[in-house]
Amino acid sequence: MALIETETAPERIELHAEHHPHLAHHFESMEQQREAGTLGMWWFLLTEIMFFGGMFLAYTVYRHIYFDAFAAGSNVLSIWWGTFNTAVLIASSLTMALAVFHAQMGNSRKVVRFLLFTIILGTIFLRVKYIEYSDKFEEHVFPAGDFRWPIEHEANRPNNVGDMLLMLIGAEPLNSSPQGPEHAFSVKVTTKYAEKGPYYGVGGQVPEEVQDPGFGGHVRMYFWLYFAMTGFHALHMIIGIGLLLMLAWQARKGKFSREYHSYIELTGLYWHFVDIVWIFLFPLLYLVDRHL
Amino acid sequence: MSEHIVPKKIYYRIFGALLVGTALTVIFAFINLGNFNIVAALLIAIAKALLVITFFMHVKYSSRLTKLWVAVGFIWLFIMLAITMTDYLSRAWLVYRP
Amino acid sequence: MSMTPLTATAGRLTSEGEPLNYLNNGHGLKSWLLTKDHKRIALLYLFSVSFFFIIGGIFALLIRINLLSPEGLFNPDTYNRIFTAHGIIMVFLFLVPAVPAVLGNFLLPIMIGAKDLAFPKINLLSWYCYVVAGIFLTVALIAGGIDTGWTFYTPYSTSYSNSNVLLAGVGIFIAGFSSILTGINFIVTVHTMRAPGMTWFRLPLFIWAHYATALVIMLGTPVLAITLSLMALERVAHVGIFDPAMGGDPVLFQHMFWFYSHPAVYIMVLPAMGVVSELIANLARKNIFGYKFVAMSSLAIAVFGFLVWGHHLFVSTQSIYLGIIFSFLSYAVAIPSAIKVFNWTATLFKGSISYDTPMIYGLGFIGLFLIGGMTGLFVAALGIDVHVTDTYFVIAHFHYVMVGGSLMGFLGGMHLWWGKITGRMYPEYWARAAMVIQFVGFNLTFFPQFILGYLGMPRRYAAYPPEFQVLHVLSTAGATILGLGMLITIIYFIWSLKNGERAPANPWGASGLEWRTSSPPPTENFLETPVVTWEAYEFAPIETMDVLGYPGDPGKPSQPVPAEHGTED
Amino acid sequence: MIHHSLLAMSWMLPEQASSYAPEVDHLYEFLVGTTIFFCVLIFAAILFFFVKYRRRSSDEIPRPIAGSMVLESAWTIIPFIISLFMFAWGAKIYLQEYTIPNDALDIYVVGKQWMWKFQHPEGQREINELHLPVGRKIRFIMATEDVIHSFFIPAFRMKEDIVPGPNRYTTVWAEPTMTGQFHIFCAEYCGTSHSGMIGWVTVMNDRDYQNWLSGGAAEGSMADRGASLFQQLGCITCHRSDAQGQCPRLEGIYGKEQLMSDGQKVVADDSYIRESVLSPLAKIVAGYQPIMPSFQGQVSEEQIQELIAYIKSIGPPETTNATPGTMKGSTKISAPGSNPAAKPPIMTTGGATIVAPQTEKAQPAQLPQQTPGQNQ
Ligand code: HEA
Ligand code: HEA
Ligand code: HEC
Ligand code: CUA
Ligand SMILES: [Cu+2]
Repeated sequence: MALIETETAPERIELHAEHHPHLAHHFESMEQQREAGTLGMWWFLLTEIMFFGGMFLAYTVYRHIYFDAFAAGSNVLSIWWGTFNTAVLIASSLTMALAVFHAQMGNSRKVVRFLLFTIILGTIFLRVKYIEYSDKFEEHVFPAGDFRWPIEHEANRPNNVGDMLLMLIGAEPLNSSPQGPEHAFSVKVTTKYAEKGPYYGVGGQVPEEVQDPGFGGHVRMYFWLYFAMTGFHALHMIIGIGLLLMLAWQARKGKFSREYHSYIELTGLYWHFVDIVWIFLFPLLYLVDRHL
Repeated sequence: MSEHIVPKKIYYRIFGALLVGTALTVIFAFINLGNFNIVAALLIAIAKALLVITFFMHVKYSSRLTKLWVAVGFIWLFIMLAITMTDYLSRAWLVYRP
Repeated sequence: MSMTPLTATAGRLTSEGEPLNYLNNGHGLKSWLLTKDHKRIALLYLFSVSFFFIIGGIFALLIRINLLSPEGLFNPDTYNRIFTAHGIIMVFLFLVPAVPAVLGNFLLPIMIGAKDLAFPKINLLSWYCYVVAGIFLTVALIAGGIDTGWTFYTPYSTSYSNSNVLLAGVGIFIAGFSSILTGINFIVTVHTMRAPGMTWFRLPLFIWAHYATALVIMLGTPVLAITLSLMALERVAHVGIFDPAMGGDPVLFQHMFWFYSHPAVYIMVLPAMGVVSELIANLARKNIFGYKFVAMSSLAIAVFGFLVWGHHLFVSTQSIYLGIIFSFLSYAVAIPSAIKVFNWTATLFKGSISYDTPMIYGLGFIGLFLIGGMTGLFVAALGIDVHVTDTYFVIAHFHYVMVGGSLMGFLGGMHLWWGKITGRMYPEYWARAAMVIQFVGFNLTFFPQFILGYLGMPRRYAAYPPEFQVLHVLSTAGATILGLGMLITIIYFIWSLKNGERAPANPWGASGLEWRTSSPPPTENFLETPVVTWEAYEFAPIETMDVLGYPGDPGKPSQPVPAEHGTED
Repeated sequence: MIHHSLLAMSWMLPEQASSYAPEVDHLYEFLVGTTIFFCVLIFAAILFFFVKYRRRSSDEIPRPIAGSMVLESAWTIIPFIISLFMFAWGAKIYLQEYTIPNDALDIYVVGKQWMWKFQHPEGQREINELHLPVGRKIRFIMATEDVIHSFFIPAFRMKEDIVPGPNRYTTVWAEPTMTGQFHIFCAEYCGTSHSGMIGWVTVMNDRDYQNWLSGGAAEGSMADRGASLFQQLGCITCHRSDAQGQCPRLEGIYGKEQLMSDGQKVVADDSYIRESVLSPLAKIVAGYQPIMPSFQGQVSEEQIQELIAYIKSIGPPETTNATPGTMKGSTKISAPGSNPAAKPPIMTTGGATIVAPQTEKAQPAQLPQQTPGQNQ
């Protein structure tokens, strides 16, 4: 309540000697316009929290019920890629923050540069996601269609930074193969979880008459949540990159200045938010019961 | 209300802290802490998120109102999770526990 | 008071010599479809929600016709599609947007002395989202209909019903986007764009109510969006997230659905409550008794409204302990509503009560909402809900709050501000007659349903045992009368656009900024920035109020101003 | 129970045909009364003000009244107290409705699009018709074959959703107190013929009921049918009483706590057995390999119920003395008339079987052993 009372009504009558060209007609001042934008963006992010929240809820419930299946599914993901991508996204948050910093300083050229860095890092993130997704398709753990459990064939997983870089550019990794340490997956998972039984619908959809999907069906639920959550996250990344490209273009043309750069700030908020979502997704999806 | 400019130095420090946090997350995941694995993972994630919110997103320098709204967002999420989980925890038919 | 000229257009005349206002400032379809003026967008919304209301109403009449006979006049599949269409259209395409997107959109900036909402383009986008949502749902209806009920319970919706569910899911998702966009606009506008002197506790209660509504919209709607997305994806991929055959839990769907849909009932009623505060205050010329309590009770409803969703799940196999908690919280959330009702009643004390139509609607709202709300207490009582849930008792409960409450509030507001919006007054005699017809018809429709429900008549029944017929026939008779009342209202509103009396700036002697600009208002609402020096609902003789629209005799039809008054930008 | 009230005597209440129906109606009447009170209060005030303070001249402006803290507190606190009362009363009835008594007669219910199927332990099967004895507590153990249905008998004021899933039976109970015929409805929307999913429950006095029972059931009691299914489906090949440790013996497990391989303890109730048959992997008994196949799709809901009835019936006499400290008391409830009084009270909603904390002492069942499943 105090919060509300101390806030006074916005000043509005003061005459503005010069109207900033970017001041919309219905605002009285740049200050007011900026504030409105920031508040609007924060509220938008609140709705985003609740949007992802629905999936976090489903995740929490099913992880609680089917913990073993979630642990088994989680162990199929590559911890190397997960960690790498987390670092990439954090770095992109840093470059985004620096872009905003330079925008505040009115340093247009650096703004463009840091926006580009951010875009590049974001693209790397998506590239990794693409690799991971293809691997999951190859391993037949995409939850719709030809889902199989336990997996019969393992895709290549990196187990060092060099391999990751090679794989990023599409080359064959040197020493990561199903025999590498990450292969421990098959051994660990099959010993710990194999006894849980197979997926009754091996080789396709669960047949109509066999309704019990068994343990593998619950793993499938894990992968469903994995794809839904990371998929929606990736969609947000794509939108973010689109926005950044637009901003970089505008910044290059000199649209922004010390006084007027709120779009950069707002997009920054958005970008950081997407980063935060990943900060939670990473341990929740990649790190369930890793200590086998 | 003019905008507050955060020195670059702080950004780099936060970046460092976030990387350390990521490393810790991974390390803790490989240590068997029983039920505390998830607690540790979440605590670290919350700490990292707070760093991002506070510094990268400038909430530290924003109005109390902004702080309130950020809190509201997470509190609402918590309400949804907590109340729904109450159902699952007090319904006896679901007993697949880890 | 400073004389900041606001627009290039304000105060000018059209080529026909009419004062330039938001209606005649720009002609042609394009000037409407691409408008960023909140008032024009409100009219776009008015047109589209009315359209869907009539469609939804026709479906309602079809429901009632079917139930004339115990065997049901239509086949069950048809009937199931009818009530689903009725529920979905009325909730998502009519009542959720009705008051906020029409009256809120039109009035919120004017009432706080702003030129527009904070994000005009987003406002327009919101309307387009609404239209797209409407198209999706219409296509779903035409393509064979949806038969899940508006609640889409799984696994029926995901594994048994037809795949129009997918279209409907997407449609509602987009409709949700539309209300989120409106919500953002409201919150930001109220925070950042109040006129000088317009402090928080000078805000009209209409604004408080809309602010609270916006909070609910923002925090609830995204959950519905993701729930329906997951449902639609489940429908396509059958992975089992809500399908028990695959290890999913249908009750989780219910939790997620009601996490939005209970708060949504407050999205539907809070704005109408805001309207009622205005109706009562302005037509009794009294400040609202206990202003701060009424304002804060809106926030309380918004916040506590999020804690009670499980009262729709009392027999759904959720944990009984949680059921008990939810019941308790449901009673807690009833208290702020009670506070409002008592305060409105007390406001009438020693007022100067006018018998004009809006006031009658206001009183109708209080009476019907009271009954609806009190029967909410019945269904919140666990032992009773076990018996009456999913019966006509619940149907009657929510029609009393949604039709008797929200719809009456909406219509009351439409009458109060009709002159402001269109520049013409509605015909008072017909309006009163229609209101009385609606009131009688309404009670005849829905009161028998309480009895039906307690006797055990389940809802969503295409056919029923013959002993319920008498009450069903009564109800159908009532619906016919109610429909007639609605039809009269629709007709005279349209009639008045051409033939109504011209509306003065302040036909009611009301207080509030919207009465200090001309009817209809100029494009940027005021000719100069208003400075608020009075409290909320501080009534003053009409001559003493400045009109910041077109200068001229207050209380008289707006006068044109000399062209030099407006300055170029 | 005789019930005096205006509403009950009028046509506004359905028959009160169960033990808790009158109490539900009492609360209902209390709420009707409260509603009338507030409606009269507020309508009277409004009408009075409306007439007394009508506008007399078009320019009058009444004196503003700010408000009153006293009034505000009064109309916050008084409704709150009243509603606390409603809440407590409602919750009390709710607990009563969902606390399953332990001396109940089991009726198995299967909902399916769009019919109700019932089985009596004695073996009678019915569709959309149900015969019950008056004055006996009845426990309905319910499952669905497809979507959610809701078992609703208005005259009993009883309703509960039946949610699909291998791991839940929904349980609800009522004690009919009046003979006659009453409606059964499906109260949760379930598709095209939702409104056709209705039937009748016929409550009869004990003698008529016994007569009725002895009339049908050519194939023997549920447990008998379960026994032959146990053979047919090959359960017997593993679960033999002389099994060499490969498979757990099922004698006497019903109602007892079982230790799972992950250390968890589960009571072997109906839901558990059903799940063991449909998703055997969900819970693995400690010390055994998960080799039991799922019978999903091979057994109908009714057959599962018969298997359960059979497993219930095979408690060997030696196990009547349960080890103190584990499951107390008798391990079986079987045919009507047996009184496993020492069974812990079970409260359930939605198949949530919650074993209430035990206060009573371990008490070996000294009941005369009946051959379960036999008709009396
Ligand atoms: C505008 C919409 C609206 C509003 C405002 C409300 C208001 C309330 N509703 Fe309602 N409700 C619906 C719309 C609404 N509802 C709909 C659509 C459904 C069914 C959906 C479906 O299944 O399809 C539903 C269903 C529903 C149920 C589930 C029933 C069931 O399915 O079994 C419950 C249960 O608790 C409930 C409770 C309440 C309560 C306690 C209030 C309270 O907020 C009411 C508070 C108001 C008052 C109490 C009146 C003022 C009182 C006084 C002045 C007097 C003194 C007060 C006291 C003594 C406390 N509602
Ligand atoms: C805002 C919400 C809203 C509104 C306004 C209404 C309005 C009405 N509703 Fe509805 N109703 C719901 C929301 C609403 N309803 C919901 C959510 C459900 C649950 C659905 C489900 O179970 O899934 C429901 C269910 C429902 C049922 C139960 C169906 C069942 O369970 O089997 C019934 C039955 O009587 C009913 C009746 C009515 C009636 C008679 C009106 C009347 O008030 C309607 C009055 C209006 C008119 C009659 C139209 C007037 C206009 C004209 C006549 C003009 C014609 C003009 C031209 C052609 C130019 N409604
Ligand atoms: C291939 C052998 C096999 C067959 C056939 C089989 N079971 Fe089992 N059953 C087992 C094993 C092994 C276990 C213990 C491991 C487990 O819980 O899955 C078990 C466990 C059970 C349990 C839980 C026992 C406890 O102690 O809690 C029940 C109940 C059960 N089975 C019932 C049945 C029924 C009914 C059938 C026939 C429809 C059947 N079983 C057929 C092997 C079998
Ligand atoms: Cu079965 Cu409705
Ligand atoms: Cu509700």
